[in-house]
Amino acid sequence: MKKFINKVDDILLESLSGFSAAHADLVSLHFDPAFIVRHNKASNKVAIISGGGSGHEPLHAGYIGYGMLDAACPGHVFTSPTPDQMLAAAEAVHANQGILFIVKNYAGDVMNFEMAAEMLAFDNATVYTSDDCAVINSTYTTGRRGVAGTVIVEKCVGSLAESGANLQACKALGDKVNQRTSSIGVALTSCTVPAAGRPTFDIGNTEIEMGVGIHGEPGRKREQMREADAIMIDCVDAILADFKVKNLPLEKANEALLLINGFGATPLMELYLIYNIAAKLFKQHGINIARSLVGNYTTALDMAGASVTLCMLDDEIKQHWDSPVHTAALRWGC
Amino acid sequence: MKKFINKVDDILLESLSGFSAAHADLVSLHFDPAFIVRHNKASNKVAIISGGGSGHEPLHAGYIGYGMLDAACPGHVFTSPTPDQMLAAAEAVHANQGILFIVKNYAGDVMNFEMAAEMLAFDNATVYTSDDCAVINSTYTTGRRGVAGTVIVEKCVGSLAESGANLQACKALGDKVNQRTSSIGVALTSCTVPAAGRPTFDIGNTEIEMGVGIHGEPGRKREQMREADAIMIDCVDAILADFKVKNLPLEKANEALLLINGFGATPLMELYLIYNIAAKLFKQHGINIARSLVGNYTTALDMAGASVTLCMLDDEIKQHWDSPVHTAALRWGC
Amino acid sequence: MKTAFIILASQKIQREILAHEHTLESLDRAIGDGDHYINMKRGAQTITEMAADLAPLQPDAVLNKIGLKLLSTIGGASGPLLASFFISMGKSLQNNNASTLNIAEAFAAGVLAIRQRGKADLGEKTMLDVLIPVSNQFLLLTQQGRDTSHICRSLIATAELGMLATKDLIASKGRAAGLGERAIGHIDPGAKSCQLIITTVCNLILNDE
Amino acid sequence: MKTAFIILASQKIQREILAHEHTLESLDRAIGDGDHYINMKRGAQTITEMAADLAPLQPDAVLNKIGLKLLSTIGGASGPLLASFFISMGKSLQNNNASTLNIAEAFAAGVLAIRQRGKADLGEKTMLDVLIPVSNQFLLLTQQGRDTSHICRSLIATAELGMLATKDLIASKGRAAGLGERAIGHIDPGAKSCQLIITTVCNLILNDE
Ligand SMILES: Nc1ncnc2c1ncn2[C@@H]1O[C@H](COP(=O)(O)OP(=O)(O)O)[C@@H](O)[C@H]1O
Ligand SMILES: Nc1ncnc2c1ncn2[C@@H]1O[C@H](COP(=O)(O)OP(=O)(O)O)[C@@H](O)[C@H]1O
Ligand SMILES: [Mg+2]
Ligand SMILES: [Mg+2]
Ligand SMILES: [Mg+2]
Ligand SMILES: [Mg+2]
Repeated sequence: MKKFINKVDDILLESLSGFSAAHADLVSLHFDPAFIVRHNKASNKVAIISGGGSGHEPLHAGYIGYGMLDAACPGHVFTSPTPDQMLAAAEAVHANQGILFIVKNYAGDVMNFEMAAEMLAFDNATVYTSDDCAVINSTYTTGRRGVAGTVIVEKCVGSLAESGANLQACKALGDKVNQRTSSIGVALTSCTVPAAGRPTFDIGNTEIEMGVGIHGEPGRKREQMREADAIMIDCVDAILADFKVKNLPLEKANEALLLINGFGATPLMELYLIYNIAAKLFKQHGINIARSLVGNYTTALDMAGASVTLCMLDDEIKQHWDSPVHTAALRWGC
Repeated sequence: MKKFINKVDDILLESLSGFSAAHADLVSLHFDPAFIVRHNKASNKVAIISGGGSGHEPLHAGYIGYGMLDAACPGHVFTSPTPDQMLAAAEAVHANQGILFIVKNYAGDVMNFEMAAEMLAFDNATVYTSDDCAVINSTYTTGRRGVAGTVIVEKCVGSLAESGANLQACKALGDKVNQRTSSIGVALTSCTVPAAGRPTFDIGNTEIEMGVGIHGEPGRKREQMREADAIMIDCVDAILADFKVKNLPLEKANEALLLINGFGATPLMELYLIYNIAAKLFKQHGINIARSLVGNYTTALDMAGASVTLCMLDDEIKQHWDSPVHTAALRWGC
Repeated sequence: MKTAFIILASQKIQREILAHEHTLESLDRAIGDGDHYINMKRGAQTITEMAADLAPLQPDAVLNKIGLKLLSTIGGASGPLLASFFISMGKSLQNNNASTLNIAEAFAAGVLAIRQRGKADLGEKTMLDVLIPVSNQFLLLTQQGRDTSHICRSLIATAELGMLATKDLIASKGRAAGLGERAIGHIDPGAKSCQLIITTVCNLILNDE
Repeated sequence: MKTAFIILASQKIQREILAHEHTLESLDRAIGDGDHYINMKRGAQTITEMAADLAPLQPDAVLNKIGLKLLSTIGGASGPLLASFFISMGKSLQNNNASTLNIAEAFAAGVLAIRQRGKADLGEKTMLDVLIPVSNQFLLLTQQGRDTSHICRSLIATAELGMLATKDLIASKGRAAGLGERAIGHIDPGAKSCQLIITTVCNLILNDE
């Protein structure tokens, strides 16, 4: 394991310190418990708080700022944060309209946020993101994983909250965006958790892990490496099949947002290449890519690979996607 | 070599097609010869054109747009583009005020842009970027390499051109920013040129290449991996030594822009961690980090590693860095 | 159950976890995200560091404090589950003299808290596949009036069986739930660490006698 | 020099470059950026594909066309340098009957164009370390009236010596200029490919006789 680190135990706080120093105009960092909050919060809006294990940067701290999150609670690498972090963050950012938590649907995150929500003195609600369709709907799963689609949920909910909507409306939009979003990931290499010091999984020189999770969890199956076209056909098919299961209508006029997300070690050149393929394939299925995002938005440490996320737009989602946002990792319109 | 590609020969055009499709609101792509131009160019301004070998994405096409470049000419991976590309791009974007080329100082780029400039019918000038201080000033070098500092030059010159300044003024600002900027890179792994199919250099599990170039060129020396603090001390010292050689004044009040640039496979978490260290070290030397940029801005395909770039600001540079920009990879203020 | 015993046990548990770094890490790498060892190590360390603060307290308060501390230290799935276990166990011991039966009931209360928090049951390939049989056996043997060493030996065996049984299961809770058939053949990391903890505590009692 | 010969030579050169993939690639990986083989291969392929277009033209026009095509095909450092070589060589052959001396002079003009474009000279660890000695020797032997086969054998030897000599040099031009002492021990890739090309052409003439 070769990484830019000092001591393994200090990675998180040193990295967060760098983040908050580099974006001192946007955020400030609190320690013990650790959370990051936005400057210049409105005094009367639903506060949006997310969080989760670290190692997915820029998720979540990179999305703190105008039009998106009010606070983020970073856990240790790939480990959910603890309820005291959520409570402290809520205390710091609540603005008289309640708290909306956005939580990726993993047992650990769900339970820790749930306990925080139970202890919280303010009105609150939670949106669980579960866009990963790698785990085929089946009897033996508690739920799907939340992956890169979380960024779209955070963007849209953040925009709605900024407009002054109430807690229920924010939760409803979050649930809707999540429902209309499906993702699937492919790993070319494993990530290496710094504290573990070696790759999470072994993978051969000609193998890929189809449906990998953003923590390097195994996916649908181990397959042979193929050309990008063939890999993208499988990804697009998985998403379209998921849309069927979800009963999302696929009509000619349908507009979608296509997010090609790098896992951390895959260059932009390759991400644009698969964007090109995926966009064409969706088009062949009557889906128009009306909005795009290509880059490292929900990573898995140093894993090589990428995920494809499709979100079926409607006027409301489009409006909240397009609205101004000013965070470290997403910025437009201001 | 595991990459998201179809045929090696098609990578470049497929990736460019994806780029231009994902950013169809900003740019359009031309083939034969290949170049990318900005939409909505002003009718009366210096046209700014850059280009170079591919594999450094988002450099240069990611910086096309309002307040930055008018066109970019992408060469094959790590290979300078050819003069016909520059000529066609110039023809497409010239706006009656001449053409300014921004060229990274490599023999290939210099010669190809030079030949284009000689053949060009319009007024033109060229800024050569040479911020890499890895190559210690010595008798046996034609010149220093242009690396991540090029982004700062392109941003500032683009801003000035947008304001209506003339060709000489744009060239002068570009030269000034380049002169006030120094960079040094460290590789943890090699990149793999797709057509070559194997790593450009061998590097042991506990080795780093200090002063590596953005094409995986060997740098100052092969060293043992150390903790991030120790690596950053060497990087910061190299930059400060270079500033001495360049005779740049280092006074207490000095404000600088610190760019921590990932080479493609190094996660944001580590980049922020080294940002934190570098910013503190510069501060100890009396340099205030007034502006920051952390991320993958000038990459070397899938190389793990990062570079540190410091640009000494003055009011003019600061103003042009802060001014609105709307490109695929840098956007603020609009 | 004395406070001193809890503190001593926590030290033994920490040692045991550290000694099983490779096992715990490998198991979670195989069907999870690879951090279970780190999470357990972090939890164990925090508790042993609290020894001086815990020493003057009654056992029920000690367990409560341990639970709250784990809640803000471990994170992940195991954090809130283990925290709930200790908090509920402490609560159950509040107004009694901590007889063996009280302890067995408190243990059952702890396990129930885990079931509720995790919305999981036996056979889902989690730590509950160790904890539920152990809890049942503990209650049964105590009600039957078996002696401590018999109980301990039996619980060690039960924990081992439960832990091993997770190997052949498909997971329906936790991170491995996505794996389907691919989870088969791997022991659940949380089940392994619970088995380790139970075995350590039982051995400590056995050696004490 | 006939157009048919140039076309035949370009095919042989292409084959030779393809046959030396490993060598050319390794050399540029060691002290450059690893693309020299790919650049040369791309250049060679474009030229052989032009055969039908070139066939009806005079040699000077052929060389000019090759140069222009290389200019827009190769890129990198070798592109404009080789392009300048062919364009200048073509220009030099424009108004003469392409005697051996004319060819030697044209070769010298081509090399001069490379020196000017690259602002480089002998001893800087570039292709010029092959081209300059070969050009000088070519002129000398032609002026001495040596026969073609003697000239060819001599130029093959000179090219080989020049190529090998780059091994011990520090680079002061091109991508390897940054390496200082670390460039020592590696043959310059551009020197190697020029040596290959010269050797191929000379061998073709020798076998023809
Ligand atoms: N819903 C649940 N109920 C009971 N135990 C669970 C549940 N979810 C996960 N676990 C246990 O937690 C263990 C994983 O813990 P850990 O690796 O520390 O957390 P995470 O899965 O968040 O990385 C699993 O091996 C399993 O035993
Ligand atoms: N200024 C120069 N003058 C002469 N030859 C040069 C010069 N710069 C580079 N070269 C030659 O070009 C070769 C490298 O070519 P190539 O790898 O195709 O281009 P690049 O260096 O742009 O990747 C070097 O080995 C050297 O022989
Ligand atoms: Mg975890
Ligand atoms: Mg090159
Ligand atoms: Mg885990
Ligand atoms: Mg090269």
